[in-house]
Amino acid sequence: MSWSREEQARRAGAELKDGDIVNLGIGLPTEVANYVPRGIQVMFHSENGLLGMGPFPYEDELDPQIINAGKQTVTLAPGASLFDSALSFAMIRGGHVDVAILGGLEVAQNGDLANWMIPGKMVTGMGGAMDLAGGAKKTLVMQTHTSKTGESKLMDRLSLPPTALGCVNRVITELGVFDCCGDHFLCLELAPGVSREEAVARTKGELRFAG
Amino acid sequence: MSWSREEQARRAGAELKDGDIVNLGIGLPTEVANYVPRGIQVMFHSENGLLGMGPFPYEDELDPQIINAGKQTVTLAPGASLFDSALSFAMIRGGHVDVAILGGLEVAQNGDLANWMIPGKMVTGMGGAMDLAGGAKKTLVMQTHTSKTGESKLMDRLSLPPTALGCVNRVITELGVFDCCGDHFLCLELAPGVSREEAVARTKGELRFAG
Amino acid sequence: MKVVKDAREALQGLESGMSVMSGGFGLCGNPEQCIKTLAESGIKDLTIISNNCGNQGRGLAALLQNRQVSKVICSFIGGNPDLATQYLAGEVQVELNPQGTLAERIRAGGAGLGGFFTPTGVGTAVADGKELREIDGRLYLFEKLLKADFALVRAAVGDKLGNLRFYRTSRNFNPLMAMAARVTVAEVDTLVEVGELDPDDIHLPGLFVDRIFEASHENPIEHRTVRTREAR
Amino acid sequence: MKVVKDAREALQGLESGMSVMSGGFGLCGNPEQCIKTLAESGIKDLTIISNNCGNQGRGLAALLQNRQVSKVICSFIGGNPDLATQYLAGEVQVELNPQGTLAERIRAGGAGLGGFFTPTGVGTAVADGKELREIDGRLYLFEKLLKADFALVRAAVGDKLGNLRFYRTSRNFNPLMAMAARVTVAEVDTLVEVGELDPDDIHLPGLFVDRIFEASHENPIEHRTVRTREAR
Repeated sequence: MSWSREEQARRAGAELKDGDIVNLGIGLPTEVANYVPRGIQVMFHSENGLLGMGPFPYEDELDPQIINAGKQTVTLAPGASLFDSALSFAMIRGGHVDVAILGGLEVAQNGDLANWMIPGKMVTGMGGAMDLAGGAKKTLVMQTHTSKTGESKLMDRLSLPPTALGCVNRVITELGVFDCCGDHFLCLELAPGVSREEAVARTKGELRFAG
Repeated sequence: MSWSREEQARRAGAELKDGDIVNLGIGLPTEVANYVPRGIQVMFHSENGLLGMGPFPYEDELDPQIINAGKQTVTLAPGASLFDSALSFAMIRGGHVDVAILGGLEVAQNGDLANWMIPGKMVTGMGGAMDLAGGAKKTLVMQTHTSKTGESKLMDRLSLPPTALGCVNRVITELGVFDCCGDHFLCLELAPGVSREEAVARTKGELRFAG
Repeated sequence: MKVVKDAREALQGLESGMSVMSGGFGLCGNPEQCIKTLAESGIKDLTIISNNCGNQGRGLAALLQNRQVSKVICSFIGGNPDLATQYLAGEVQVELNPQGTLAERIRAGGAGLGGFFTPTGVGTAVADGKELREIDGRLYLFEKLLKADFALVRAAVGDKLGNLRFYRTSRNFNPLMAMAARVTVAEVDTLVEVGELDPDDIHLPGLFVDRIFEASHENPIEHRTVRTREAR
Repeated sequence: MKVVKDAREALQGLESGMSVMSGGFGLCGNPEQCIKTLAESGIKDLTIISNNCGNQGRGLAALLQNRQVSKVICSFIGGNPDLATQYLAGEVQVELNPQGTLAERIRAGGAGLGGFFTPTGVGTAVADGKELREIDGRLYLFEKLLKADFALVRAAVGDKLGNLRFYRTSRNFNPLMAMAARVTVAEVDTLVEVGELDPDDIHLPGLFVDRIFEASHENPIEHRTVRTREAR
């Protein structure tokens, strides 16, 4: 047993605090918007120049000029504001975004993140990933614990080109929640039915357990 | 005979072209606003964050929150816009202001300008003077040709601390109009009744004459 | 006067070999008429500076399809098969910048700054060959200004002095690029008389705009994502 | 919640020895209530970052008169006898910056940049001890970011999330300083509910504002210049 993508997103949502400014990466992180805990309010930042991103529009609200950084049509939440790309990244780089939740290809125990390229394979460009990973007050990564071929994506050190160094605070995989502590990962929580042995076996970095 | 302050301002106004973005320094340069040649339109930029400065307000238009860089109450001309100080100086530094007309203490024939301090005497700070002198596409200086004690203010080289180097294109004094040409001043025009000999005598730099 | 008839007139002087900034994020907020006119022009060997250089075969991708582009300075080429193919084939040079660095380099160009130190990219491939400097205990990279011969921008409303207002997320890179070019062309949904815009609500003062014209825009959608009322 | 009762509550945590940015150009667009409250507080040894540090004995000059200020970072001290006197007597340290450099250093602080290269000040006293660099054939000076413990800003309208709108030339340094401090306090003429401001017309997004309160403002005039209808 391990967490489903939905459960992973719900667990990431539990990291959010009232009043947080949150940037969600493309893919799984986007789902976290559906799991903001009841009773708290957060503002979603989209790096293409929008603070206060709302949910997808109803058909009759559709506006081609309101999109998120994934180029999906979205809406404006109450209190939203629009601005240019320089101010948008001033927010990110300047530490005004509280939490960035990003997808990952690899995370190292020292907090290094790789999520923008696989040499010889994936050519997409970094977009806003390097700014976001390094700029947010807290960077959370959501990824699978291992690759399709079973190799660990929680590493002692990165094998892929880094996106930003020492930036990741916490990783949420289908197996559990892990903090980057420099010379080891600290497991804070395991998904139901996941054993410590399994987590250790599937982690290439050093894994320790809280408590 | 030489030009009055009014005539100096009128002569400076004749330098303006239709569509010019113009920044006027404090003091005599401010007067140039009254002598924009008929048939042309210019926009006045004020570095405290206003493009499209209009004339002083009528009593019933007075608004304490519409001021120029000299902290005088002004009005907004049609098509005016307001912005923050960083964008205002982006305009200046980025070469988007066509003409700056500034007061001067000394101008050197290589275009160096001194207008912000006299050691041991005047302590005011440079304000926007250094940005303006160096940033505008064309910098015009209006000043008296000599000091109260009769010493030339058009120099072979500055004796006062510079505001910006090599920035002045043209100087308008009560004696005439002079271009900064590197190793000499070039006199383009003399005020009525001013002789070449007088201009040469009152100029410390090398003075040549056009035509 | 700044007002011109159409994109053809607005692009006078744009020649092969020049650098061109184009506003827009993906296909949102693109100067559609200028791009279309460029695509029909036969002008080639262009350096395009744009966040994405079109997408899904549309927008600036038309210039790629026509082999009018020799270099692209951008942050993202995902979802752009034309660019990816020509890049991998070595037919187009691509300079990738982190998106915030790209925005800031353009702003620096427009603001008369020579460059700046940013923490973004330290320790990554982006840092190769760039100066690294510690300032107040943090590591930064030096990045240089970026300017262009032409900037093509798109706005919602403009007046005859070139004052612009943008709509929603169509703003993105448009105001920055307008500051950083020798000649800035703005195409607007609606052209109004001077004085119709509130001076406090002008997003980009007109001194940055050299030529302006009114044009209709298709506003294509890249990813049409909606929800249904039932799912509420 | 960001909304606080008054300036006293808004300035909680502001202590002697801290650095404080204050918006305003001369007396225009000053955070009047915050300044007044600071002047009554007994807090001292402040570093004030402000274009003018008050004028004509008013605004931030009150803090100078109370001997609460040990250092001023500004661009202009003309028309400010309190500052000039204390500066010449060696009682207050003054760091003069060209106005555009001051604005840009504050923006850099807020934008997470370490510093930048500007042409302003090359060859002048401002360049003393600073790195000079030629970039694309032009000479530039290195200038460093500037940040503060508190930023005190004043806006015309704000909502309860801290989104701000400024009025006319009261904008000046206010939005920049709001970005560059650990704690940003905004005092606004009118506080409105979230949703009342058009998202395209928010001058400063609320994420930069930590505390906000409504206050009345005197808006003193420094140089009252008017013309008469007859003179038209």
